[in-house]
Amino acid sequence: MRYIDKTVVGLTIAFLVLFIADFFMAEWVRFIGLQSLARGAVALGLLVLWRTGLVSFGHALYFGFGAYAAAMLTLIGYHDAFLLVFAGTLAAGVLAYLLGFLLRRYRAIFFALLNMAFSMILYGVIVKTEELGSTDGFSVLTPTFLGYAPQGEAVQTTLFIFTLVFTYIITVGVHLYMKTTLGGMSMAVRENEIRVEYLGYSAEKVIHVKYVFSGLVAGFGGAIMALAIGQVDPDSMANWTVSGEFVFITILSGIGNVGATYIGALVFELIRTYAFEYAPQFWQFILGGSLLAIIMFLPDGIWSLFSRLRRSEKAPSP
Amino acid sequence: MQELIVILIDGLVFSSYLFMVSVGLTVIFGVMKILNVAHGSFYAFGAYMSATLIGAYYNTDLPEFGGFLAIFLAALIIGVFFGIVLERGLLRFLYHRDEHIIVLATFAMFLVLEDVLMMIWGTDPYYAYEPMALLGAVDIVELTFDVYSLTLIGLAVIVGLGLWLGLTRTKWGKLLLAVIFDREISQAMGINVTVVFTVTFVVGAIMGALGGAYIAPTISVSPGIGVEVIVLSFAVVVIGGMGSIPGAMIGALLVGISRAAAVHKFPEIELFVIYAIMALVLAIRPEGLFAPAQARKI
Amino acid sequence: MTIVLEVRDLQKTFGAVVAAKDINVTVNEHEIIGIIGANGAGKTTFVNMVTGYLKPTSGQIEFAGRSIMGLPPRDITTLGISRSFQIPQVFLSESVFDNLLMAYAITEATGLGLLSPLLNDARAARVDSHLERYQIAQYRNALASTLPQGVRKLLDIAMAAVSKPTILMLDEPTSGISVEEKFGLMDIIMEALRQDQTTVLFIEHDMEIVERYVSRVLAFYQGEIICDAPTAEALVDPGVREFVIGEEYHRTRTGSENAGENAGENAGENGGGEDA
Amino acid sequence: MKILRKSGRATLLATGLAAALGATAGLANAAETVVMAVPTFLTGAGAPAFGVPARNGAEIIIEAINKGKLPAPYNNSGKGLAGRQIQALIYDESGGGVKQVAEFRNKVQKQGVDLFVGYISSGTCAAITPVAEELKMLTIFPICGTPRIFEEIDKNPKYVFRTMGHATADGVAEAMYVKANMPDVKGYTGINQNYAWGQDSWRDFDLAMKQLMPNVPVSEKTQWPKIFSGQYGAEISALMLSKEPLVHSSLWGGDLEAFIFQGSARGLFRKKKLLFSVADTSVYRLGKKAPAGAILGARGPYGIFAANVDTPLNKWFRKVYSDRYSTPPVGGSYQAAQGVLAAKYAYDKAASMNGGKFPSKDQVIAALEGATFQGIAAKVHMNRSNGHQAATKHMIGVLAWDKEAGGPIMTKVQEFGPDCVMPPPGVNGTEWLKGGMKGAKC
Repeated sequence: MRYIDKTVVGLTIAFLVLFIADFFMAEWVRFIGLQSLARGAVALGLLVLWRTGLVSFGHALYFGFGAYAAAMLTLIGYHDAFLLVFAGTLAAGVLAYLLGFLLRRYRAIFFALLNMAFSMILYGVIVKTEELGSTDGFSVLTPTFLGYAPQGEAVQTTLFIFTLVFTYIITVGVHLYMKTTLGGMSMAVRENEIRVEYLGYSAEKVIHVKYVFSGLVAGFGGAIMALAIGQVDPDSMANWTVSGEFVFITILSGIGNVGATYIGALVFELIRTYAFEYAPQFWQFILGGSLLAIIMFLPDGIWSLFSRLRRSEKAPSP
Repeated sequence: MQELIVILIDGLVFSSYLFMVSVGLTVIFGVMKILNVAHGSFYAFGAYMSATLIGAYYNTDLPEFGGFLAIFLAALIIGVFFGIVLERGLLRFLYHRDEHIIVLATFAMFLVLEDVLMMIWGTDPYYAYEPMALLGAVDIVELTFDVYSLTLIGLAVIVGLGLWLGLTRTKWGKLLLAVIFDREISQAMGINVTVVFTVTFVVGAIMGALGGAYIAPTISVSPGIGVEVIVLSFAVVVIGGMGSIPGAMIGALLVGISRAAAVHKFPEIELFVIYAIMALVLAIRPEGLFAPAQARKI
Repeated sequence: MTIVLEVRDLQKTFGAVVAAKDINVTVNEHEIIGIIGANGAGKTTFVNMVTGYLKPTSGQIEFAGRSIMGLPPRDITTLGISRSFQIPQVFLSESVFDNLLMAYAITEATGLGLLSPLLNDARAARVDSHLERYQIAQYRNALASTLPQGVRKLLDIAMAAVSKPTILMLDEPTSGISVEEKFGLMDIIMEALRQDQTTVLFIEHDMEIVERYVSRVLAFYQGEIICDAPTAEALVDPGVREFVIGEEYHRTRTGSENAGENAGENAGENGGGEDA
Repeated sequence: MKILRKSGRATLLATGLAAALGATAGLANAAETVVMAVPTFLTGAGAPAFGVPARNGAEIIIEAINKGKLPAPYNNSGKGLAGRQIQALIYDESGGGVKQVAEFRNKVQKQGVDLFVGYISSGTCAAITPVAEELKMLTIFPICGTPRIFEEIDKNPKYVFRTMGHATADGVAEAMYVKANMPDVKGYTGINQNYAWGQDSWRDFDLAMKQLMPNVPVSEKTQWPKIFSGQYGAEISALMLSKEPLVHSSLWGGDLEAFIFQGSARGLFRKKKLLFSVADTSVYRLGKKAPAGAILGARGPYGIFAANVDTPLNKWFRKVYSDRYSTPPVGGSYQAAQGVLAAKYAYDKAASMNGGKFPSKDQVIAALEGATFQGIAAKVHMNRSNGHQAATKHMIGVLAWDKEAGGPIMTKVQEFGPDCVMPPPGVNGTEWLKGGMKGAKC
């Protein structure tokens, strides 16, 4: 490409800033950042689906599956973060690939709800499995990184860098992928599936590819979350409310930019953290209220704030 | 033989419970294509209101059977109030937006209402067992059943039949079916879709609240009761076919009787029955057993 | 002459309704064929069956010597039969350029090519020359949703023609177009397709258009082909005159205006119902 | 195409993220207070049964500590923890272990918490334990029951304490009670929620029964309703049809109360003997609706079992609690209060060993390790798991209705010593049960 892609530049700057900031951040900030990266990755997967015109209310399925897959490996003695995250990502991807054959036939609200139904089945299976701690879940021990076994604060510092590198690669990858023929077909499928079919390509195949991708990144997010928190349990990882939170983050971020999903996730974490802190008994009220406010008054997500800002900069009022 | 009859009775009671908690969800989905997550809140509010009214009623010296009126009154108050407030005050501004935005909005409403519930009624549970105590118990095949739970079967049949007849035999019902079939053409034909939507949402809300109001005497009305209902009702509706009232009935029967059989025969799998049926239906017929036909695109 | 499409004993029923029966057609290379018939006569059903959107109840369809029965539209398209639509099927919220870019991309990319960038200079050049050929270059950056009906129809047909199909089936290319524009539109289309040596079958209600562009006519009535003959012959066929053209058709141009237009519009509205 | 449009907002993205994450405003901890985080269920189904009573109990003790008004034996210990006022951060435990771990880190790193006294759910405790150790945070679990905490998750705890006996003690005490009071029982079955706590409770009771009464048959059809299902029609039918006369149940809160209403209406409690392991949470609230004649536990000498304990501390606690909340304190209130007392005891003792100066965290930990201190109604012996796990006496009895007092009372109460029902130090609970409970001193 002859031109410089500004999104890639922006992501790279953000990556570098965060990379350096990692060594200076307060622990709780890093921890919130880590969670935002993990949830943001899931939202990124949902964004890809959304651009294809589909919304899933069940991506806790892949988030939880990735988290449990990674966590279960620690039970049999594997602790390398690379292996765990890779396995979690892959497991969720395989599951998405299999379910994709069924789900790619559905659209709109039916697609959204069938996803939710499948996520509830996973939830039921986990609760039923006493070996995996049922509703209690189980702890995930501190990971190692290719033989390096950090202690204390270094655990989170290392994990943050680890996560940052992979989310950067994934995010830039997604952004570039969106510009390929297959990536661009998101638009085509969303706008007119019939035309896509009559141009000689399967809309369902396009959807299936996106679906597998969204499953992969959701699994990645789940595996990262399992390592970051050091715990997996069905209520926080596979419950339908978790899926709702992911859609919340996606809407909050808006469809505009791949990087926005992480900002959306961060805003979500901050709302929740402060609601928890200042209204311990009524934090759901605040969370729900913010969600409603965003839906009503910021329909295009927080990214539209940036756009508005830029527009007003460029075109001073007459 | 005794066990078989007991399974059938237990199954019917639980099916009726399932039907009562899910019918409101399916009515709203069928007409408006909205998955109303706040349905669980309607259920919870219905239960709290019912418990409050029943409690107040039995503090008076009025005839004991009047307590049942309190149940229906509670459902009506909650359903009409929340139905109108939420539909007119919020949802109607979102009809032009994507379906999933509306689902998300109802999810937000659910979060908010959960806490509003606690602001109004606090965290202590409410009891309203008087109506259940009043009806007493009856022996069937040498086993004692409480009459109140059995009346649930009757209520479910009445509600199911009423809705079905209302939809297929009345002018209003036919209008509704027209709207379900094609919103735009109905509008062009002069049907006031706005009113149809409001009425549907109110009816769905009343149904949701009635589920809670009628169940209230048999349970401890306490925080969190609405959450479970969302999952249950959603599963029933998915199994039966989203938006189909006969589907909800069949789905409820299927789950209810299978669950009762599991409890009596293989209790360790009870938890999994509903998920297993859902998985099976999804694998074989993902649109649900009674899915309404979907229109094609060209 | 090479036979490109052979349809034998094609039949389609929807429950008790017979939408098509005993359809036998042989199409030769480079033919331009007009499909006429009243609304509900089975024209679009025929196109839908050939292009794979509807599965025939029985019969046989062969394209270039191989059976294409039961293949989905995308495979039939890839083999070489494209179609356009009564209601243009375009990507409404995208620009004309992006519509065609996507059409080229999907047509050209296979395998790993799907992961190459959507936009490259060579492809953009091809899109632009295609725009020129269909004379819609002035709308290059307009959103498809804002286009006048005629331009949108052109875009729809241009997208269908991107793959340089062996056969292109046009479903009422002039419906919803004003009389003044019709001939201009058809001139553009037919000229472009002639360059590609495309075999064309198109559904048309306006007999003047049929007369001017078509060498052979298939007349449908109640799901059957009642006449398959060269144009001049077909238009005077008593069956065709009675069941297809009716009293509305006169050889004078003034008389045909309203009739043709109305027929086209009706077909546009009802076509969806017929197919569903 | 929209998605191809260059977005120059990328730089904004970078700065936005950096600004948001770079804001490192950790709250400085005011020097003269001790910040005590008290996580407990404030919302959801756990709130009425455990969460809110626990919060109430903890609050009463915290207030009294800050004012220096605790009765004996804490009456001469001055105000606060080793002289410093407690600043309590009470917050919600809902949402699952993962969310609670996140919140734990937030409280430690962002709000500068000095110690935690809280957590009710076993799931949360299990999730918190490794993190508390990692962050070196003094954490006292006053309530949660799973033995896994010091048996599997952290066998060598340094910062985590639990100030009540774990669930194994419940199962053992219940089985012993059955053996002593129902020697001729013809069999037993159970109804427990199908989640971790229900599964653990049944397993321990069943294992203890198999050891103590090996000839008594257990039902093959124990009931496992889904948690929060609220509808027990079929389960009640199945229990009534079963031949076993004794039914073990660890139901709690709304589920328990629904089960009692539905069971009472059908005469279940006249037909079967019920053994409820945590039903004390509901007895006061249910009043006359509570099934008289049922065997009850409160997971130790708490709640209704402490109704007649005649010590100044207990009498004061019951009075203040009842006056303020118009209901007597239940198990959760006692247990949470006991957890706060542990902190009081440890800080004060550490200060006295430190020459009266405010102690360091390590000194507080050393003071609590292996200590014996006075809980509200019973002595607490921190003598398991390197002095981090408490053992207390345990009590089981039969519920009755006291016509004169117009309230529920416990009858036929049997006490079990701490070393009778808790596995000896260093022994895994399940193995201890399977091995015949060797070393139990009853």
